[in-house]
Amino acid sequence: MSNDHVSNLMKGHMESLAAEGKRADGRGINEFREVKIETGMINTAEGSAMVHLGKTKVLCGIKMLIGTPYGDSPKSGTMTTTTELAPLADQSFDPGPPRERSIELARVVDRGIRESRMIDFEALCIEEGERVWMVYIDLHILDNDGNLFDCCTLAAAAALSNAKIPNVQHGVADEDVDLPVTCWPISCTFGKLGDSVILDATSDEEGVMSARFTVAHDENGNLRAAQKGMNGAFTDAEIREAVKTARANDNVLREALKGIQ
Amino acid sequence: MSNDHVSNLMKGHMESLAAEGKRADGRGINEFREVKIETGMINTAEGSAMVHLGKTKVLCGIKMLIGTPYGDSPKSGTMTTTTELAPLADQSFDPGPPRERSIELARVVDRGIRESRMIDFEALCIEEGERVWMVYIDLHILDNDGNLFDCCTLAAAAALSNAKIPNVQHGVADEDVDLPVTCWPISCTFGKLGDSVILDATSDEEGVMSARFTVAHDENGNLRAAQKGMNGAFTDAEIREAVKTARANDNVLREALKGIQ
Amino acid sequence: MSNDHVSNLMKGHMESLAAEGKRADGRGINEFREVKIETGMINTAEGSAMVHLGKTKVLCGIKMLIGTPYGDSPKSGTMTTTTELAPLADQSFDPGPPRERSIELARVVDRGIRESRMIDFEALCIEEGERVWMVYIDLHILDNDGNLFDCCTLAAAAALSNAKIPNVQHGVADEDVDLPVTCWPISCTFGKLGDSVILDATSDEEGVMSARFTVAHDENGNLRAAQKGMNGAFTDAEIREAVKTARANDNVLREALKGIQ
Amino acid sequence: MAGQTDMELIKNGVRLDGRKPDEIREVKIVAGVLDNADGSCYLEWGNNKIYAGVFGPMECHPRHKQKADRAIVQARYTMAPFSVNDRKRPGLDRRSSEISYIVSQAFEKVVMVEEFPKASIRVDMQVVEAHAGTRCAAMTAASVALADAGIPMRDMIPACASGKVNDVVVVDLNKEEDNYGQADLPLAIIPSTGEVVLLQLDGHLTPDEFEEAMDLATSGCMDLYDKMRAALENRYGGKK
Amino acid sequence: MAGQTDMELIKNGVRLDGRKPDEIREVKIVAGVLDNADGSCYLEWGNNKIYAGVFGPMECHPRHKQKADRAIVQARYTMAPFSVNDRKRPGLDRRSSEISYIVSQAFEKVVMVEEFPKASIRVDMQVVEAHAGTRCAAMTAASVALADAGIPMRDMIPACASGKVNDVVVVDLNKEEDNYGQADLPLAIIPSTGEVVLLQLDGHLTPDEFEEAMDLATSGCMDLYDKMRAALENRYGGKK
Amino acid sequence: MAGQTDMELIKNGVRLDGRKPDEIREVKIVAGVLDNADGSCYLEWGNNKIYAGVFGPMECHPRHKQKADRAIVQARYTMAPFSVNDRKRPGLDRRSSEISYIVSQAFEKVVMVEEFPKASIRVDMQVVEAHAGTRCAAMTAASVALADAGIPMRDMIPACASGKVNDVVVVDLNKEEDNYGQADLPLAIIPSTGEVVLLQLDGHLTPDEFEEAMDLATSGCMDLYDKMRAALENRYGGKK
Repeated sequence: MSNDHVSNLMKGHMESLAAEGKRADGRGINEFREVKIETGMINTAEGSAMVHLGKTKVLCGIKMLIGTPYGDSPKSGTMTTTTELAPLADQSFDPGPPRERSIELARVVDRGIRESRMIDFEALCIEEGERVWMVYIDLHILDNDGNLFDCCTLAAAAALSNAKIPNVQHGVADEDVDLPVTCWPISCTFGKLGDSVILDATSDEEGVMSARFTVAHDENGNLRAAQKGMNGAFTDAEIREAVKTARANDNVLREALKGIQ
Repeated sequence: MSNDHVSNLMKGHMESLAAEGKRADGRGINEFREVKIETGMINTAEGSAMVHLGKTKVLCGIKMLIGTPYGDSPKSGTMTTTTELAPLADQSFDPGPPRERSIELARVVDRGIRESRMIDFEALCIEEGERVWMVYIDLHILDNDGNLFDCCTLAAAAALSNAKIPNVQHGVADEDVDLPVTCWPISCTFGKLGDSVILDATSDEEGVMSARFTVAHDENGNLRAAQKGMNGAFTDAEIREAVKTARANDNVLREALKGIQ
Repeated sequence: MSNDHVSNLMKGHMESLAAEGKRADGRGINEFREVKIETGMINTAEGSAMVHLGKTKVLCGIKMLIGTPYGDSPKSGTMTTTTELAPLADQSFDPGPPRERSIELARVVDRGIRESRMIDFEALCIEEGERVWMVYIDLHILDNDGNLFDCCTLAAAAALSNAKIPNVQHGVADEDVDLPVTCWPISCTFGKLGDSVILDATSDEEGVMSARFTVAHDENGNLRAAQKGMNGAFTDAEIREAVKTARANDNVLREALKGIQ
Repeated sequence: MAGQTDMELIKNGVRLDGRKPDEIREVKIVAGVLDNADGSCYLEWGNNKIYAGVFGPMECHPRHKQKADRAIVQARYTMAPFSVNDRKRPGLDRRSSEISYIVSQAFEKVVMVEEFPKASIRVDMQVVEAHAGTRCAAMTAASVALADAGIPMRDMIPACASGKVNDVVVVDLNKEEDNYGQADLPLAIIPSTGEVVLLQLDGHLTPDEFEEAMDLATSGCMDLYDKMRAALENRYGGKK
Repeated sequence: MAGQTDMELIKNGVRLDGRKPDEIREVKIVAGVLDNADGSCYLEWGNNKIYAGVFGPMECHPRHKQKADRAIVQARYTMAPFSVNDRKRPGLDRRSSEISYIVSQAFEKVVMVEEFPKASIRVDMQVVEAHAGTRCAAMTAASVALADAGIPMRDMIPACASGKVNDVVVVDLNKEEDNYGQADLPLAIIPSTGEVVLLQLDGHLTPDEFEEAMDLATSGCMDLYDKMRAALENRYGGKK
Repeated sequence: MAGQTDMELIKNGVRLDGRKPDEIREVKIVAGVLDNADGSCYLEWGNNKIYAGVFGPMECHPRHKQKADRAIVQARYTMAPFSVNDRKRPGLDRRSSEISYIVSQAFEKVVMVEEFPKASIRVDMQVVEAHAGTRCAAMTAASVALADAGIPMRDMIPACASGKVNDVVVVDLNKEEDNYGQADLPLAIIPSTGEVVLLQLDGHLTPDEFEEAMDLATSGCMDLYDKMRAALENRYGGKK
């Protein structure tokens, strides 16, 4: 995630700041930007949410269709996650088929939802082996000011918690019911900036940091997913410390998520 | 549709001519080139036609297969239109997947046929919700000397009027019958050349004109489709005038089409 | 198959050698390199073989799945051949979708197996018109030192002769049985080097030769497939002579193939 | 366009959603809603919801599309998978490709492309909820985003459709009218000159109906034009 | 190639379409049928119908395919969707890609590519109706189109297949013979030198049958060669 | 990760394949198995079978990916169609793309990329038989291939996963444990500095289990590191 507009001078400056526990925008190194969640703005979607994390904005829409289950899990619904790095969100986003960067983002968000078992997939079975609900989580990045990983995970969680199963439209039951959600994974993403580790990097910070580490916890403080990215490294101690910091700081996002329910 | 072989000098010359109501090939500004239609030359097709419009040549083949109807129109047959800008037709046609230019052409021809309801889609239903005829209109451009829009629409109309439903081959009925055609849309395409508007532009004229306007009428003089293209503009008056001109001049193509029936 | 590392000097040298019936690696012009075949190394495949032809190494895996037959051959199993020119095999192999060179290779190997009727396709029918075995022959080039055509054909033949139909896994029968093989096609590929014709070219030789000719015979000495490639030519006499040479020399590969059965 | 229908879409001169034939749906335009884009706009038109963002003038990629004597406009219209009732597959389909292409060309008429040789002006239109008329809504939003980006333009381009429903010519079809109506005519004009930069027609119109449809769509464009200017004044606190 | 069949395809030395084993189907060749192409040809061979067009020598795209010391031939063989009974999907499939590739290489042997460094010669072959033997028919049409374009060549390349049907070696298989026959051997030669530039074989041939098949296909090529020259003379009114 | 399961995957502290929780599967590493590649490695890890090959430093294609001040690593992880029970379609799927991407980045940390401005180092990993843990196995093989190619590196990168099965933290999951286990944590480290260059986690771990999983995976990496060095010594007959 190189950013040609951020010079080497900027890099030195930001690293010095971080070494003192400070940041260009005045935040502490483990402080999230302001978060705002709105839900239900898209009427054509089964669920929707817009998340602002500082200037980063992500719109998530949930669609549910009926399909056949996979042969090896006849009782489970399915789930698909896509991310659209819309060209209007960042000058560096090219139109065209998804690239490595977009694929990594979609897969990390997908695994964070899927492997945490946030969705009760067995409750999405309509008829074993024949008909199940297929959940589509489509994430539209509208403004990129960094930390798409946490903003997308949060938008997906908020949209899922806002979603109704469209039983009536598809003639499955007489009433639409809430999509069954079993836990609330929240991801926290850290950046390695010089020898410091910062939470919730902006685009400018991402342009000068060397490594990224994302960890998601559920509401009980257990780990549900993690991913290290970029071509730098973290020490073993930094990783273990970041995991603890995440547990201590994800309540900011967690409260925002609870606020919508 | 830029044409590097046509210099700015040519542009000025052609604009001056058009301002006087003249053209490089001696035609009047609202005059079609000679049109010639042949049908039935492709034995593997359900219907076929070759149209010559001046030096522009388009071959159209109709294929009909049996398929399932769309869920929202269980009693209707379907239709698909493709255009192949064959590399042998024009030095500027690249091999490869269809580009914007080819997509616009195919979609305008498709809508001209589809939205005019030229084909009686309900007569293409074999078994409601189960089996319908799928009509494929495949247009092969063999020589491009301009005005592919009108030449393709005419070739499609001629090939459709020549087509037999292959009932026997597919075991649907004992006899092949004519594809049911309900109206005869004819498109007329205009070019903005300087401050003039000309009908049926050649490739050289297309290379220097700034805007394109296509309008299709049926045999009762009603409008069935229209499309404005290219990065110039028409005045409101020019558009309204062109529509009247089209009604007054499409009889040339209409007669050629009647000649084959 | 150009090879920039082989200079024009090399070309002259190799052509002179060949004119004297000699080759850079000491072989005669109609002599195969050492061939080695191993089978059964891939447990996830229904059949597998690794063939070394000199330094060229090809790994072939056979997979068998159940599918529906084609409409025009309801009693026949199907077969698909792919070649993966793995980037680790040759600096000139690009990652990405298959190119012309890879397509020609896959199609020649495919036709050599398919048209020789090596596989008894009718024995792969489980239920007429409903369920047949689909055989996938996937060839992985691991090291390219020339003559991929013969090495791939041999690897495919070896892997097929090693394959068991996975009846048990798919609940078709109580026992896995050998894939039915009816004949043993062996291909011999010749290169035109100056005015000489050589058998089993190395990469260096391919880099300077002008034309390629592949011919496959069965164990009864009848022709089963042929392909001339590259932008040079053979005389009519050279072609007819090469066919005879192939019959006289394919026993080297044929013995290696018998050795594994 | 279903052509003839038994569905009563207009009763006593009033449409199903309460509008008169010459009335457009409610429109809300907000300029400058995105931070990264050089210019942006959020537009609601009936239930349609669209974001438009502009970057440029910038270096043109791929380079073979560069023009030596002018900039090109690279407009891109896409619909979010969740913007329609049946989920739409992500990516450009043929319809989106055609719309992107003709919208790019329409904007090349008003953007002062000759001032930026070899450059590209990128216009991205994201339809996040769709209920008929999205190409007009997207173009309108894109015009405001271009103005918000300070890209020199001869004028903005309002776009509005007219059509025919139950044999009545109406402006700005809603979803039911689009599905069961007889004609749809999207139009985009340059208000200062009255020139037509985009016009499409699907369906069936008599010559007189066509004249009336042109009048209604033009009038709809002028209504929009006022709202577009108001949105910019609202953002910049004065006449622009 | 179905291999063994019960179908009687030859009776008393006469084939289903009335031909003798060494007789090719009727061939009609017209040079110069297209206006834009630098050279062109329309060819009917039995019921096969093919257009070929040539442009060049011209700048080579994509540039990484350029050769510093010679031109390349970019031949492209495609079948129209309506050229076969079951509609063919538009675009290049693997079969068309392979044919395009080997035909390109065959022509590089006869076109004087060394006269046009870095250039490309584009040869487009459009099969609009197909009944077995289209690759030979397309190559033959392409040769005439190249000559019509005035591209310097050492010679033209006639192409003709032979094969085996009911254990009899025959020339120029028709559709039934192709479907139910035992072998198919398309061959293209340079008549002035007798060199082989294209040869493929599918099926089953004894060594003797192969010799006979080579003889018959070569003889078919020479028949065609006369017709190709006649077509050019017909267009240019004299020996060429 | 199936999460909770009734399947007994560990009995009396012994896993289904006889291993203890902190024991990795058998590993066999052979360096220099391919002739064309500048460096190569064949690795068996349990029943996983992987070839890795390295070319470079070489000119970087496509050129827009070049970096002015350093080389880039272009790693590519693919699975052969026959490497799994259900045939895998050839080509890169999304999972392979992600793995290729994060592995490329991990290697850029240890390869001395600053010595080769604008260059590319190509690392190709071919999984020919897969039984859980292939990304770690492929990375490990790639490290040995890079060393075999003589590419300057700060260190090699061993990679090993840990996970959770029947509520027990174990190292190096086998296929059943991967299918029915509760967590999977692949880890790659730089042994000389202890730095983490790759870490992923799917599943459910308590904070204490995470600490234990990190310990076990790190210890597994160090086991592998010995085997990697032994493989290179075996090839080069001495310390390297």
